[in-house]
Order: sequence, then C-alpha cells, then structure tokens
Amino acid sequence: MTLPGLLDTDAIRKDFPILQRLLHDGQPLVYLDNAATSQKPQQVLDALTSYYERHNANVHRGVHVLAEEATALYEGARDKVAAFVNAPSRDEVVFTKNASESLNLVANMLGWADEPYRVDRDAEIVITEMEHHSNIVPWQLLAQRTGATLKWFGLTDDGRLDLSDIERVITEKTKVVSFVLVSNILGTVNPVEAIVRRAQDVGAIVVVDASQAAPHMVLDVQALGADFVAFTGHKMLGPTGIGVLWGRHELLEDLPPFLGGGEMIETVSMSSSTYAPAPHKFEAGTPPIAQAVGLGAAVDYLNGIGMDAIAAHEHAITAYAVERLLEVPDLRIIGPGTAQDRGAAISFTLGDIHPHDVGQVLDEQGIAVRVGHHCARPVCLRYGIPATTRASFYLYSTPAEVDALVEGLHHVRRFFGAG
Amino acid sequence: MTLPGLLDTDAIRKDFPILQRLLHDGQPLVYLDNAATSQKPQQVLDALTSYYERHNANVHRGVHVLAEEATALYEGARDKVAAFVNAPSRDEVVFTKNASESLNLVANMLGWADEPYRVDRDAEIVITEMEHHSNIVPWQLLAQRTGATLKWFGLTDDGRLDLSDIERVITEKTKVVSFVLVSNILGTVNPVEAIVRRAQDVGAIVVVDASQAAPHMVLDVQALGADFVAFTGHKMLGPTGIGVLWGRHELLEDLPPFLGGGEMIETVSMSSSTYAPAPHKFEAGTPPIAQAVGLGAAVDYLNGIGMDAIAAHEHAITAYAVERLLEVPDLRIIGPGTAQDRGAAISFTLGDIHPHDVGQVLDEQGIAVRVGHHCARPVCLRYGIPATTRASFYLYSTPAEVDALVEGLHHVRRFFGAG
Amino acid sequence: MKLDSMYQEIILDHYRNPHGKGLRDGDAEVHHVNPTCGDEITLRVRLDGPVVADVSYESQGCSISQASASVLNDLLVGKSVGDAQQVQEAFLELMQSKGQGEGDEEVLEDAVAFAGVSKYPARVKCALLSWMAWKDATAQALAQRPE
Amino acid sequence: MKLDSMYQEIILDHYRNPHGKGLRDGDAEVHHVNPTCGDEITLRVRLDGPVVADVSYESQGCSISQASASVLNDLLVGKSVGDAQQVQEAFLELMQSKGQGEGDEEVLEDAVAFAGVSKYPARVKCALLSWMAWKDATAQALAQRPE
Ligand SMILES: Cc1ncc(COP(=O)(O)O)c(C=O)c1O
Ligand SMILES: Cc1ncc(COP(=O)(O)O)c(C=O)c1O
Repeated sequence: MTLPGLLDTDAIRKDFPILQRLLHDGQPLVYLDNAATSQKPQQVLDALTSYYERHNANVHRGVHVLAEEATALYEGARDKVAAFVNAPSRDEVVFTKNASESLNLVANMLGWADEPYRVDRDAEIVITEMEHHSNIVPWQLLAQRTGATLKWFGLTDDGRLDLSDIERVITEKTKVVSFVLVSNILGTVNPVEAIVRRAQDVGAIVVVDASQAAPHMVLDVQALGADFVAFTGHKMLGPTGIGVLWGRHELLEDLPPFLGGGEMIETVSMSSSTYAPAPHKFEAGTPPIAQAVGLGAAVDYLNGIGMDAIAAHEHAITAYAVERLLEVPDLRIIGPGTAQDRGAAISFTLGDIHPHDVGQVLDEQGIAVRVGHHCARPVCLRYGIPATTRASFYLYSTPAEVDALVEGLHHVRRFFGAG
Repeated sequence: MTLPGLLDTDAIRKDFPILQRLLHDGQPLVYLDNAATSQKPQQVLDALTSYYERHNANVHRGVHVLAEEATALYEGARDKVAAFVNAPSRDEVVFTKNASESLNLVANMLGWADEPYRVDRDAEIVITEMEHHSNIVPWQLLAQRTGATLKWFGLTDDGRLDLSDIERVITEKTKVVSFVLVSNILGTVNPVEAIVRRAQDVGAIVVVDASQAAPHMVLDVQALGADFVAFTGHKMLGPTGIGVLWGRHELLEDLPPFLGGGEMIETVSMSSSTYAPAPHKFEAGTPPIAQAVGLGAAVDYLNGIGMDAIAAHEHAITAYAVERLLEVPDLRIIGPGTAQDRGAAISFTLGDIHPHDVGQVLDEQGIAVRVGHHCARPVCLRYGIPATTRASFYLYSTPAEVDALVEGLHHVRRFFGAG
Repeated sequence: MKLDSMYQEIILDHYRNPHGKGLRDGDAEVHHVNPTCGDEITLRVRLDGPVVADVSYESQGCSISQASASVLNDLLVGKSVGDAQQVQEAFLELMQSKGQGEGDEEVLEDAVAFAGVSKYPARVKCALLSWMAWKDATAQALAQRPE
Repeated sequence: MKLDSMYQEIILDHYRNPHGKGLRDGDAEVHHVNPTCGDEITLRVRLDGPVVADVSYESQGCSISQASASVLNDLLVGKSVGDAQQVQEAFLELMQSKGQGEGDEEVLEDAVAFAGVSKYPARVKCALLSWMAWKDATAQALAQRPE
C-alpha cells in the first residue's frame, strides 16, 4: 500500500529504537497513541546523553566551562524553538514543564495583572467545549478565584466549533479567549482567523493551545495572530518534562510573574524584589536544562524532515484511515468524518463495546491506542458517549499500521460476539 | 592524602562519565559546584535511555503495554522517593519540576486555602535571612497578594540562625514558617527541632527546604516533624526537570489545587470540576515521566552507597577543606568556620579579589566553583559583601581536589598581584 | 490466548446480562468515579437489620467494571454485613495479587473469575469500582443508624 | 596562558586604579544590575550642550566590570554625544564578536583590550554593564532637555 505524499517511513522508523520492540509473544509494536505522547528518535536520546556526559552544569551565573557550555546549549535550544515557531524574538519563548503549566501560567498572570489585562469579577473568559482539561481547569480556577464568568463555544454534530453566535460569546467584557488549534480528541483543526479577528475587535487576549499542532504542522505564531501559544515537548519527539509558552514581548514585559525563585529575579532583598526581563522572569528555579536541549534536537529532527512534508504524510494517512475505519461495521467516528481540516487523531466508538475492552483486545495484538475521555470529558458528554477509542498517527505511521488497526477491530468485534 | 570516613571515590568516579572529561589544554575537571547541580552516574543515564528506548508512553489512563510499563515505572519512582525520605505514605510524594515549584506550590495552596490554613491579611509568614531566593520570592509574592506580613530570622556573625527572639518572630499570628535545612551559601545546618516546636505551639504550618539536605544526608520527613518538605532531583544525581514536594496527607487532602489540567481531575464538566486525590491533584498535565524514572535510579544509587556513608565522607572532606582553605592568606569563610553542623558547601572571599575573577582564574585550571550571590543575595547584604566564591563537595569529591582548589587559590592571588 | 484469562466466559456473561442493575430504594447512596478511565457508578445499599437487603446500581463502564458490579450484587445481597465485608476483603486481596492469587472459591464463588484481571493494573480499578462504592455506601448506611 | 587574553595588563591597571570613580553632579542617574552575577552600578551623566561633560559612577563588581567603567570614563568624557554613541556601538559590537573581533584602535583606544573578554559569554555582560548604563542615562538626560 503506498499513498501519494507519504514519507520514507522505512528510513524514519530506523531512527526510533522503540519501534523495533516486540510485544507479548513477538508482536511488532503498532504505536497509534501519538496524540498522548510521541516516541523519540535516537538523535534526541543522543543529545540528552551527551549533555549529561559532557556538559552538565547549572545554567546562567557560572563562569566555569561546563556552566558556559550548559548555558549555551540551553539558550541555543531557545533559539531553535523560537525559529521553529517563527517568533519575532527569542525572548518571547518561555520554557515550562509542559503545555499545562504554560496555560496555567497565562491564567495566573492575567489573574494577578494590573489593568488593562486583569481578569476580575466583571470579566468574561471564553474557551470551547472541545478543550483539553488543561485548557479548561486553569480557567475554571481563575473564574472561581476572581469571580469572572467562564463562557464557551459549543460544538456541531460533526465535531466542529459552533461559531454561529460568536458575537454573543465574545463580547466587550471578554478579557481572554483561549482555544485549541487542533483537538486531541476530535482531530478538528479550528478556524483561527475568525476567532482571532473577533477577539481583537473587543480587545481580548488570545491564547492558542497548540499542543496537537506544533508536532504536526507548520506553526507560525506571527501568522496565527495570537498573544500566547502553548505547546509541549513530549508530543513533538522531545523529552518529557518540557513545555513552551510563546508570548508577545510587550505582554511578557507587562504581566506579573507567576512562580518566584532563583533565575527569575533581578535583585532580591528580604523586603522586596525586582524581576529579570522575560523570558527569565517566568522561569523560576533550575530550568529543565537537559529537556530543553533534547527539545532542540527534536526540532532539528523535525526541520530535517520538514513540517510541510510531515503534514502531508499525516494527511494521507488520516484520509486512508478514515476510509478504512468506516468499513468496520458499527464504527462511528466522533469528530469530522473526512480528512478535511483535521489532524491525525481519530476517535471512534464501536457499537456498544466499551473502549476499554476495545483497547485491551487491540493491545493483545500489539496495537497501542488510547481509550477513555482523552482529558476532554465535555466532548464525551456533548456526544452522549462514555469514552472513545482513539488512534493517532505521526511521521513514522504507515498504511500497514492502519490496516493492522482495522484488522484488529474486526477481531475485537468477533471477540465480543458482535462480528 | 586519606582521611577517616572517606568513600572509595576511585570506584565511584568511574560511574560518572563527565568526571573523565578533560578541559582546556587537557586539565582534568575538578568539579566543585555540586551545590548548584550534581553530576549523574551512568546508572541514571541508562535508566533514562532505557525508559525512552523501551517503555515510553504517557502514564495513567492507558490499557496498552507501553502505557502500563511507563505507569509502573513512574509510580515505582514515587515508591522509591517515598521510601528514601521515610514518608508514611507514597501518596504524600508529589512530583514537581524543581524545588522552586514545590515551594511555590505550598505558597499558592496556602493563599487559596480555606480556614484554618488560609494566609490572609492578618497572617504572618516567617522565613529566614539565609533562604535561597526560591524560598523568599514565593512568600514575598504571597504576602503582596494577600496582604500578609513577611517576617524573618536574622543571622549571627558566624552564619547561624539567630533564634534568640524566636517567640517574637513566630507568634500566634504566624500561619507558616518556611526555612532551609542546609543553607546553599553558608553551608549551615539549621536546628530544626527548636523551630518546629515553636511553630507547632502556635499552630503554624512548617515548610522545610531540603534541597541541600536530601542529596547529602539521611532525610526522614517523619523525624523532621515538618508539614512540607521540598527538594530537587538534579542536585541528588537525578535529571534536571524534576522536583519533589512531600506533604502530610491530611494537608494535601484539605488544601486546594494549584495548577489545573489533565491528570489532576476526577471529573470535568464545562461548569465545574472535581479533583483527584493527592498526589495526582497536584500533578497537572503530563508529568516529568522519564525524569521521575531517572530520579528513582538516582535514589537507588544513593541507597547503594548509603546516605550515612555519604554524609560521613562529606563531613571528612569538609573538615579538611575548611582547614586547608584557612591556610590561604586573606581568605575569609562566610558561614560556620568549622565542619560542625555544616554541609559541604563552603563560601569565602579572598581579600578584595572579586569572586568572578577568582572563579575565572580557577576555571583556567580546570576547577569549577560557583561565584556570585548563589541565589541568596540577602546573605551577601547581611555580611556586607558583593558575592562569594563557593566550593561545594559531593560523594565523588576527593582530598586531592581540595588540594587543587587551595593550590588554585594561591595562583589566583599571584595572578592578581596579591601573593 | 492470554486475554482469555481476563475475559472469562463468566465475566462476559455477567457483562451481557448484569444482575440487579437499576436503582432501587436504599439507606445510603454513593457516586464513585474511576478518574483514570471515566467509569462511573451510582450505588445504593439497603440494610435490613444485620443483613444486606439490596445493592442497586446504575453504572457506565467497561465489561470488567460492569461484570464486577453484577457479581457483587449476586454475592453480597442476602449476606450479613459482616460476611459481606469478608467477601469484599477477599475480592480486594485477589485484585491486588498481581496475577498471583487464585481466590478462594468457597468465599468468592463466581468472583474468582476475576483472578486474571489482577494481571492488568489498569483494569484492577475497573474491577474494584463497585466494590469500593459498596464499602463506602455500607459504611454510610451503618453510620446513619440510630444507636 | 589563555586567560591573559582576557586579563590584559591594561585592564588590570584600570581595575586597580579606576578613573573617574565616585558620584558627582549629573543630569540623569541610573542604576543597573547584572542579574546573572549581581554586579551593580549607579551612573550619572552630565551633558554640557552637545558634549559629555562628565560620567561619574559608584560600582561594585569584578575586574572586568570595574575596568570597563574606568575605560568608559576615559573615552567618553569630553566627546560629543554623537561621537560617544559611536564609541559605545563599536564597543558593543566588539563584545558581541565571540572572540572574533579585534576592535578599531582609532575608535576604541584602550577599550580594544577587552577583545579577549568577548570569548567568555558570562563576562561579556560584566564588560557591558557600565556601557548600557551610560546609554540609558544619556537617553534620559537628552529626553529631559527643554525643546
Ligand atoms: C537551598 C536551595 N533551595 C532551593 C533551591 C532551588 O532548587 P531548584 O533550582 O532546583 O528549583 C536550591 C538550588 O538552587 C537551593 O540550593
Ligand atoms: C490539546 C492538548 N492540550 C494540552 C495538553 C496538555 O499537554 P501536557 O500534558 O504535556 O501538559 C494536551 C496533551 O495532553 C493536549 O492534547
């Protein structure tokens, strides 16, 4: 099976040691859980090892060789990430521990900010019904703690944002609009422009959760037009333990710090402190140094293949997967039913076989999918289902893996007496 | 040179690849910057690599093999850390990104808590003048944002806490007392019992910053008697990007969450959410999985040597270093002048040669020390000095390295025409 | 096939035809969730003197959690609270046995079929959901009793 | 020895005998800190028409930051603001050259001695501290002028 637009996955898969692993009784691993986390190429593992074996030291503030090397590597990773998202300035890239911290950071900054940014009891916060919990709970907490009102866009039956009442949802009272660029459960790619335009009209800050976008497509923060963009290293071939918040320079300068501690200060006395300029103001304590270096190597790897080529590959795989999945009796896709404006995560239900059972039987065949509410429970509530099974693809996924999945689903149906 | 109580550093050093590195024109690395961060043994690097090469997946919520393995490894690391600090329950161990986040987490929980924990405008917060910025700024922010009053213990001339007015500093209004167990700049080991007793008398919560204790001595949270204990992985042979907060179970249950997002919830709807029990309540988003696994391997390594043996080794090295350093003309130790109740970080000034210059000239000889205010600027202010040079030792440090340092300092004095 | 050790025919039967499902009168009601997978149960316990008179429930979840609630209903209804607690403890122990336990068929009857589940850490919580809910509800029902 | 490229004799001389140190009258005062190492400077600029009439300062820091302030005082006092700005830019460029630049001795005079410092990223900020403070103070002094 070959499809137009596919990458040379034979070559790529050689870079990923885990893809060589055999499971159970010698089954090859079919890893279709990429929306949860991606696997890591040898190049990233080597970057980590060489950092620890040769250069490890705490960054900044050191005059010795190791400290200078570690600082150059850490700050070099910032340069790479800044270029990767086309940031106007490297100082706009803040390293966090994951996308969740990035989003909480914004919510907290806005809660503690002075006017005109401050979210207070008169303010409205707008999110959507397809957000990951990490882009819901921080705003719920902010709303509870400030008295602000939380509003959201609902969803259409085919898994798209319902923007029909955009003027009523985003109003003059709206201080911040935060939404996901690509849904991790539905796969939907959202129409950024319409939302950003309306948000800018009312002077609201726009936050984009790009956790499922950065790994899979060209991400250009300038083209997006948002004020903040959050994403996470482990889903884009990088290590766990590192996330990114990109923010517009003026905002990072104006907004107050979140976590306090070493690295983020300018000068400290017992009675008061002043803070370092961004990005350091938002990086309290010893940063995830090795993880930043690893993320830098991941970005190099992605650039080496090309984000356009990766997007094309995933589009081809997704189109093929949608088509083949719909062959399976009783399978219902939750989310857009075509590959149009959708990412490479496909959620579905299979008759009344519970996703846990689907996942378990697939696992027995070496096929790793995720089951549950995928940290987006409101989506399950919206579609009246307890959970979904989700297959999600990446640059190393192959049509043969799609075939294995489909075969596996037929087996699931037989196992539970449905086929 | 051998001293009683030393470890077999020849064997230990073989485990640390970076210690084999040559700098500049073939100088062996003399790494005396352990208070900033420690080096990592091969065992920890292997744990990281094998995690990524064989088991990497997102934790919890997965029914496939990799997800179960990754979860078992991640939660297994929690068991190891819990045992390492003698926690009554594994659920009392929260993984954070570093000690700074751990301390901010406590400060924020107390700011958002209900009575009786809530820190509000009537409350007093007590810290000390020898805290790391990461145990100052979070409390300054909390005080600013709640109107609470920040108070602190001063220091004696020989680098000890001045507890003479303890009854006046910790009062009935004190809601929280947070202090460092071992100072990273002075080396002082603080008298926990006296402080905890007084804090408990007035019903204050006790937070201990054990960042410089956990790597170097037996840390028994039950014996300490504190409510929260924070420390950081990278200083104890573990990876960057992981910290720990141990907290008493009832408190973790009662206190509100800090960061919101995936993993920390029980159930989410658009209008409200409930939270998972501790420790997950405090671990929003994908945790530092590989880093926890690495920290677990570090704990195994430390246990293999024995924390008592490590403490004895460092005590011997420190006593020798204090003695030899005092041979250097114009050298003044900032902090306790003996090895009694002190850790293995020794700060000093060298006549009027600025620490930056000291560090630079030492670096040229392959000797890595840290110079500056060591994220404890109030200590420099207290002793009327701009900065110090700090040499800090660990389980792989040798008397020969102390000799190299002393030799190096003589050279520094000659270089700047003082010798 | 290894899976068969988890999906015993007896489990699949209970899953397809759950016993005692539906909410009926009770002395206490609890709602438990398995946050790691979203399975949910609302469960009521009615006591009649020392006896577990009824356990009724509404639940949503996988075959394991559904079958487990059904087996619970079979096993505990009609027993004295003390005996029922012993069954609950035996079941808990079996589930925590990591594939090592076989379960005492005298005590656990049909529930021994869950022995294979204990090999799958992610599914142990599914199997335990209703049993933890029952324990909680029973404690509440007992606490409400007039002295 | 590589170090000698940084610690030129000329730098050590300025460090031991800083020129123009101490605070005198000025049109604008700034306080700059190098947060990564704690070096501090308070610096005043006095302008006399188009001319930099005085640069006075109180500072705390390493040999590099001290010597650099002293050299700055030597070089800029007496120059026109425009010329002084050119010197400042040339110095900034030299410091950012990562050991590659040599510096134009015509423009930078004694300050070319700092070329070696540019190899040491952690020390570049020390060398630039007073120059950034001067730039800031001069901008403030100019802004205050009556139109
Ligand atoms: C005493 C003390 N507390 C807190 C910290 C902060 O640790 P981290 O930078 O890993 O957050 C450090 C180390 O930098 C320290 O030495
Ligand atoms: C859309 C989306 N947002 C946010 C997150 C949170 O990322 P992390 O868990 O790395 O914080 C995820 C992934 O879990 C995601 O898919």
